[in-house]
Amino acid sequence: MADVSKFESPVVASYPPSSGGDPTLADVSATTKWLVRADADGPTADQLGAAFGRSQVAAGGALVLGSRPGEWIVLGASVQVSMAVAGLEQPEGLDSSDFVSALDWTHGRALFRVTGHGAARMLEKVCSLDWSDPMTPDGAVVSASVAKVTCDIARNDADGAPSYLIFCDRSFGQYLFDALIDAGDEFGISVVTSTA
Amino acid sequence: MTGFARRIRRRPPKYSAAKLAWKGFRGQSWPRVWREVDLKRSYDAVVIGGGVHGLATAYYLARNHGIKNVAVLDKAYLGSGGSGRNTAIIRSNYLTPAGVKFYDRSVQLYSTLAVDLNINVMFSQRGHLTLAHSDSSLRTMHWRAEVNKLQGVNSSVIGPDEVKSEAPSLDTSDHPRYPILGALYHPPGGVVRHDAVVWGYARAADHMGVEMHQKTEVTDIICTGGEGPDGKGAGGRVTGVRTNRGDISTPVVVNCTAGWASLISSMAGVRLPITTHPLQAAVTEPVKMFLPTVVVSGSLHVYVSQTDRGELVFGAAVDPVANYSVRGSLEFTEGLAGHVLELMPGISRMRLLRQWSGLCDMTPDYSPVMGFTPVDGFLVDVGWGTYGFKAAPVSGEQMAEAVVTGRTPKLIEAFALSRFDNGELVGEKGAAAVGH
Amino acid sequence: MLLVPCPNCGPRNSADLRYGGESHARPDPATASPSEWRSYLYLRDNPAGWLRETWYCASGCRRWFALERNTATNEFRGPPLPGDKRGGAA
Amino acid sequence: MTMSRLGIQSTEVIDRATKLRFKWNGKRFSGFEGDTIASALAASGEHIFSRSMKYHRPRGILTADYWDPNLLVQVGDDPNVRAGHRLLESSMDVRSQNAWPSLHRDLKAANSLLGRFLTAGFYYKTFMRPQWLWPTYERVLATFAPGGKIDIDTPHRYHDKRYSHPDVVVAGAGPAGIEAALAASATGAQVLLVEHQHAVGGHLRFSSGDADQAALTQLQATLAASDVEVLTDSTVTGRYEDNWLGIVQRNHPIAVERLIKARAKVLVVAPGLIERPYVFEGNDRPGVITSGAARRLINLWGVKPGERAVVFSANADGDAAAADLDRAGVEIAEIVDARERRRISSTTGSSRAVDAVVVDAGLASNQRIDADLLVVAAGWTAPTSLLNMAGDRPVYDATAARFFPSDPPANVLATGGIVGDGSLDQLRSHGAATGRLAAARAAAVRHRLQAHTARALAVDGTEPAWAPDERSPLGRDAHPELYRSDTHGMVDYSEDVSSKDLVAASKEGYDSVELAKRFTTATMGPSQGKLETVNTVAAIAEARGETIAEVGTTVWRPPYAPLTLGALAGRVFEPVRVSSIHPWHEAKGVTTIQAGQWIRPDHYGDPAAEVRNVRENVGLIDVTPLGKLDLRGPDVSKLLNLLYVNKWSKLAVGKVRYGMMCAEDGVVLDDGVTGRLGEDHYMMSTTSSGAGGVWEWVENWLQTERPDWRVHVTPVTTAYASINIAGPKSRELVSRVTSGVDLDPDAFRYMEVRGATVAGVSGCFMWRIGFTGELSFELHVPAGHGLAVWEALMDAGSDLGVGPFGLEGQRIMRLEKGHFIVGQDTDGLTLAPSTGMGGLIKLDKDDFAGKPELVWAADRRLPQIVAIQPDNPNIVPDEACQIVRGDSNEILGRITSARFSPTLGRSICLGQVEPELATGGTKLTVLLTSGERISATVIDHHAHFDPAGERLRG
Repeated sequence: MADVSKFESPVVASYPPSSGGDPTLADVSATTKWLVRADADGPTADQLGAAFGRSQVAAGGALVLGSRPGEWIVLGASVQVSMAVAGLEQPEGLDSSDFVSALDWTHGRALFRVTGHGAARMLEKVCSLDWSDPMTPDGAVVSASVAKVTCDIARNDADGAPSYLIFCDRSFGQYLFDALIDAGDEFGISVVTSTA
Repeated sequence: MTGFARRIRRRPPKYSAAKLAWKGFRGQSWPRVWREVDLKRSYDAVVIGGGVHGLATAYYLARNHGIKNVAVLDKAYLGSGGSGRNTAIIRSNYLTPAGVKFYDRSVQLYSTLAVDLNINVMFSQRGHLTLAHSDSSLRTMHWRAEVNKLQGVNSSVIGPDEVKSEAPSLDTSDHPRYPILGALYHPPGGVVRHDAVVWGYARAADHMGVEMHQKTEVTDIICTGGEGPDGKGAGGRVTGVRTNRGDISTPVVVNCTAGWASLISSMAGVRLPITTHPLQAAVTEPVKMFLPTVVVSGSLHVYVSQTDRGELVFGAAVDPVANYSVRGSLEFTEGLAGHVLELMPGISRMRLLRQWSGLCDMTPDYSPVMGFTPVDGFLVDVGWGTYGFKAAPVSGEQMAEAVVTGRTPKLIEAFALSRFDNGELVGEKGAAAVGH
Repeated sequence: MLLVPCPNCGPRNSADLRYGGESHARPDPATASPSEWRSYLYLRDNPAGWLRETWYCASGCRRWFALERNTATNEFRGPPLPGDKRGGAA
Repeated sequence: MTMSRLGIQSTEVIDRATKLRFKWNGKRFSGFEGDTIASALAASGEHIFSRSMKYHRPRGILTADYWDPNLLVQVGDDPNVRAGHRLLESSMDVRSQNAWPSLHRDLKAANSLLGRFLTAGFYYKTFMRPQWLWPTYERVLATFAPGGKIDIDTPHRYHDKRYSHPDVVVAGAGPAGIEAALAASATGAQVLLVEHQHAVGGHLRFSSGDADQAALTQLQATLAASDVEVLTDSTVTGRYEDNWLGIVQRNHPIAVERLIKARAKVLVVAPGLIERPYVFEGNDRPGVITSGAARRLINLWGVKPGERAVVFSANADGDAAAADLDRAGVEIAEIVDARERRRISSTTGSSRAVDAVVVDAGLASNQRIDADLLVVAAGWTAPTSLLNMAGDRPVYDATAARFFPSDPPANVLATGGIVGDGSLDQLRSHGAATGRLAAARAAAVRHRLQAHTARALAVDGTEPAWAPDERSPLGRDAHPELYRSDTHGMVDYSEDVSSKDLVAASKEGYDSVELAKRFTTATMGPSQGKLETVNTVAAIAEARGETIAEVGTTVWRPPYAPLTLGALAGRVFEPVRVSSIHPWHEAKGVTTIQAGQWIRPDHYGDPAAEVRNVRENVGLIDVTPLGKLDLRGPDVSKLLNLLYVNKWSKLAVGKVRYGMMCAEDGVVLDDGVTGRLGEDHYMMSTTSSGAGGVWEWVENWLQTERPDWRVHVTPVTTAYASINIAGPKSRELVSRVTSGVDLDPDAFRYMEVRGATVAGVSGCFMWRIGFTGELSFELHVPAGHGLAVWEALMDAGSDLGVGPFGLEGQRIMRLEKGHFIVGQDTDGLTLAPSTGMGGLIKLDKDDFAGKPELVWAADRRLPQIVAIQPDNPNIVPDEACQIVRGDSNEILGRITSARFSPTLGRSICLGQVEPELATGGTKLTVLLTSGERISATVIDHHAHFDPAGERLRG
């Protein structure tokens, strides 16, 4: 039988261990992620709270990202995500005015976290968006091309330092991870282990 | 009326080395390459567009059919559109038999053009390589080669080693991303000096009496009897054109424009299957010759050749967004440089000197629209996408024949406007993308 | 690099979007004549001026929308019209 | 002319304590840190730097800066390096270009004797006959190509790129540009100041005046203390749509060059002015230099430009040059003041040096003055390139003798010499006013961007009004119009085009600027017309008897300054993707194939053996790239009915169906199976290459044609690792690792789908389909466990002979089964009925994509896809071989797929043929690539093997 306790990350190359620095890059692909779809202005939208382009922490601690109009990514520890999505997809939901669906997206998306005061300068090398505070403040959520791979990106500052969660299709994971390391090289990037 | 004196023609001097030496020795100047004359009120035929297609059409009307009372109208100067902005690649290794036969005739005409027009058009048949980076593109190259051979066109698929010997600067190693698996090799393909072709046709047509009118913009096409407003549209016929210099009556109007084909045709009430997109090109500073052939990569959307002056001339695919602006973009040069360095990593220190763009009229099947329209006397030679220059001589020859005979010549039957009404498109789409 | 005013995301680089071209209404497939259908498939107004066209915000919100652009100057004029199917010259 | 190093100058930028040794044409030279290549050579007494393009005349310093057309040299493997700009480095290997065999003995200089015959465009008029000799002529002409050499083994070193979103970009760090940057920055705007030269200061740098030097020091200090980001040795190379700027940074610490792509809210153009050469006989003789060159040589690098000078001055800069020359110990033979209507007529001397200057020919004051140096201050060219790129059409002002901007867009402002004249204080205050205006407008743009961008911080209040332009304009000083003297001379130094050539071209009918440029190639060379354009326009205007304003100007196209392909390419991003099982494949030494962005197993050494193992035992193939769309909602079956040609309304839960998709023109777009996983839950599969396109296609239909339908579409291609388990022993293998599914053939039938737990991994689903024609189970496993499940299957099936197979094995097996591949066996014109699956098309449906064309296609003679077997079983035609009529060249079809079948021991094909050849038993002639014609037979079914499909239903 397969070892199902172990989540296989798309990042399979090994990197020299590091205790940190600025910026840091962490592979947090194993984080539980769900994708929720509902009417952009229905009751489910109200319940999830995060408007398109913004994020919000749900009651159980999961992070809810307003990734597209009528579309949310919910992430966190498995139990946190379960709490946040529980009850959203009622069977009767399909007959109500709000048409809702939710699916486990954990295996579909690689997830990386870039943290540090140099993180924005590093992202400027791989993404055309404006990372300045007014345009991309803490809590911002956006989709864009990063090193030519379409990604969802959420700014989620940690310990006073700018921090960005970057999601991409799982199969691009290794490529994107390496592209981020290359972009961060001039700033002294280090690869760290952490949870989302 | 300054034109009167100028209209008296004498036989202009032929171009030759001896004449060049004599005039140089005597310090004499050359006569005008084409006359400046007043616009008449009536012509046997009016050609709209003073690019290489319009000039060739007028030239062959006069030379092959004796129709000399012809005016070529251009809103700017001769060759100001695509004719002066293209990368001047000539080839006939197309995919469909109809395409191959047509372009092969063009290559034949080009190969004697310098003598026919008495101007050195510098047709350099240096060979043309279309690189294949994947099994599927290699399969398309084979397809083209096989069809080409059956039409008598010199074309074959060669392997990486032969590619390397034709163009040593190409990286034929076991490249990580876009390996060169082979190429379609077309020895008669090459490049020509585009301006010389324009001037040569204009000068030769002028010698036969055709009039070239620059800065003459057509503002309307006058029709009668058509189903649309003002007698335009299907069932009608052309009686003249209106210009910024006055009205002209004529029974025949040939639309030889590129970039403006939809607008000119709409003046006659004819809608076309055309979307206009800019096509960009760029040139580097000169370096000593190192690239002996024309190199094209469809997958990487780039084509490149080195001029006799030592510059590399690049082109790519048309811009994705429909546009009448010819300003050029940074992303074009970025993509171009990335792709060309993928093919030739050794030229990273060459400097891009200038970029420009021209307008291309794209059709759904990557083939032109030629011949008659539902409006009698209104003919089109349009929809030339990115391949108009290489087709100019044969297009002029065939359009002239269509004007004179009133019938569609066999060589251009496949390109009729009616194909879009009956759904019989040309199969060049299969080899589409970048095919210079 | 053109800035395209996505109605959801805001101004985005044109490279982030897919250009859908001149917008046009789909004829009723039950009644369309071959000529009408092929006109829908192939014929275009292609104006040098204001054009009603469609875009797909491929790297952003993944929504198709229509707007008007001047093909000679690349100006946009709004507001963007989601799902507008009236076609051609505007 | 003899140049030499002067004593220490107070303004100099060289560090005389740091000596740098380098080579020039193989000989040893030295210079100082801070020298350019040219200043170091000049200080060492060199005065010939290149040979001209056509006549191979010796050329010396002209402007001593980036734009000097005579100072292009080869540095190592770097061709066409601007020796007037590139800083000297230790051990540089510098060589002259365009001279053979050497700079000092150039045999091609013989061309200059033929000058009167080699008029502009001469090559159009000769070499036409005999035609067969043209290739030879061409090869000879090509040896005259100018420029340096490229070494094809030069590596593409590390180049970098980044994006930037500054409020204000200032192009040009002269006094006005610096003030603009400082003023904008003082308002809180984020400012990027870009300077082409190696240091900020513009013309103040080479001015010896005390006031200028004091101002420079003060500006530098203020700038250093400000928040302005300063880039030196960097150039704004282009201004594109919506103020998208290309900026190349040549002095980046970690990269050879870095391209910055900046979306500036406002661009300030402050490039200053470029000094224009003057056209007269002998104006390209070494020893004729611009006043700027003289001042740069003396004040920046301490180089004495000659011994005895004539100064031709039309302006204060000329006067300042005379003062600098005098101070540097150069004897001033004469100051010829253009403001007093005096003229330079010609220089005399050898081809290598000036020995005298003839002034005021034809006038009473006519004289010949012995001199080795002629310094010319004839006026200015406004480098309006960036404004041109923004759509501005500069207008000529005859009084000031130069062009001025007319009407740039509101987000592009200009300041400094390009817009007018004035004292240093006036220029500075115009710059500061421009900076404040730029910042105010940038604030409005920033407000609008923030207000319209979903993710941005909310902004308060209404958008600030667009600040009006209330700057008091700079004046325009009168300046003599000096273009050509009473003699003819060089207009374009890099192209060897003289004013005589331009007059001749104009007479010949090439009388518009564009035609004359094309005919003579004036302005087309490496200096891009920076020095030549206005003189070209003036020469044509003169020939036509018109004014410069009437002739107009030419459009300056990007880039502002040439930039390397390396900088433009930067780091090339080429994403590649792999499945989660990829590490296993690599460990097995797989041969991969690139399929779009995917890296996939092609085979593991012997594809034929892989095929045999599948046919006899069981094989596994990683089919993760297969497109998968998760479809949910009550209207999915309507959607499927609309997109596929076949019917979907009756597909039961647990069932799978094959579907073919057409575009609106009836051409086959994609195909694949779709399974119904639950009441309102379907999984659609697409071809690997079609996955992205089909997703967009589906979204387009849902969003624009059927917005009322309730369907949620989610691409889940890589959320699952997909494994096809194929072969007679596949059921046995699957049964060993699967729980929760009844695998009995009657319980789980062909074309059915089941959810399952496989190897302990829940959330899997599998369907019984197969491209190989064998009994097979296509298993979809949550991707984070894909590798584990694959390994579990390998372990569990070792006694069954399980082995992997790759894409090549699958291609062989699908061909044995006659399954077509969209895009290989079909092409851009293949309508659905041509596929041989016309029976699928349900024309009785109300509507589906492409339906009308398929209705009408029923009456058309369409080519057909058929299975073909060469009569000689050992000949495998190349794919794309043509099917012809007998011995003729008439094309009747083509082979689209061909392989040797290990199962059947013979060659098998698919092809497209004319409809009359499509019936089984028809004999075909196939033309091989070798030219040989072989006979082949159309077979009854698409399937070469197991046409009844008994194996896959097993």
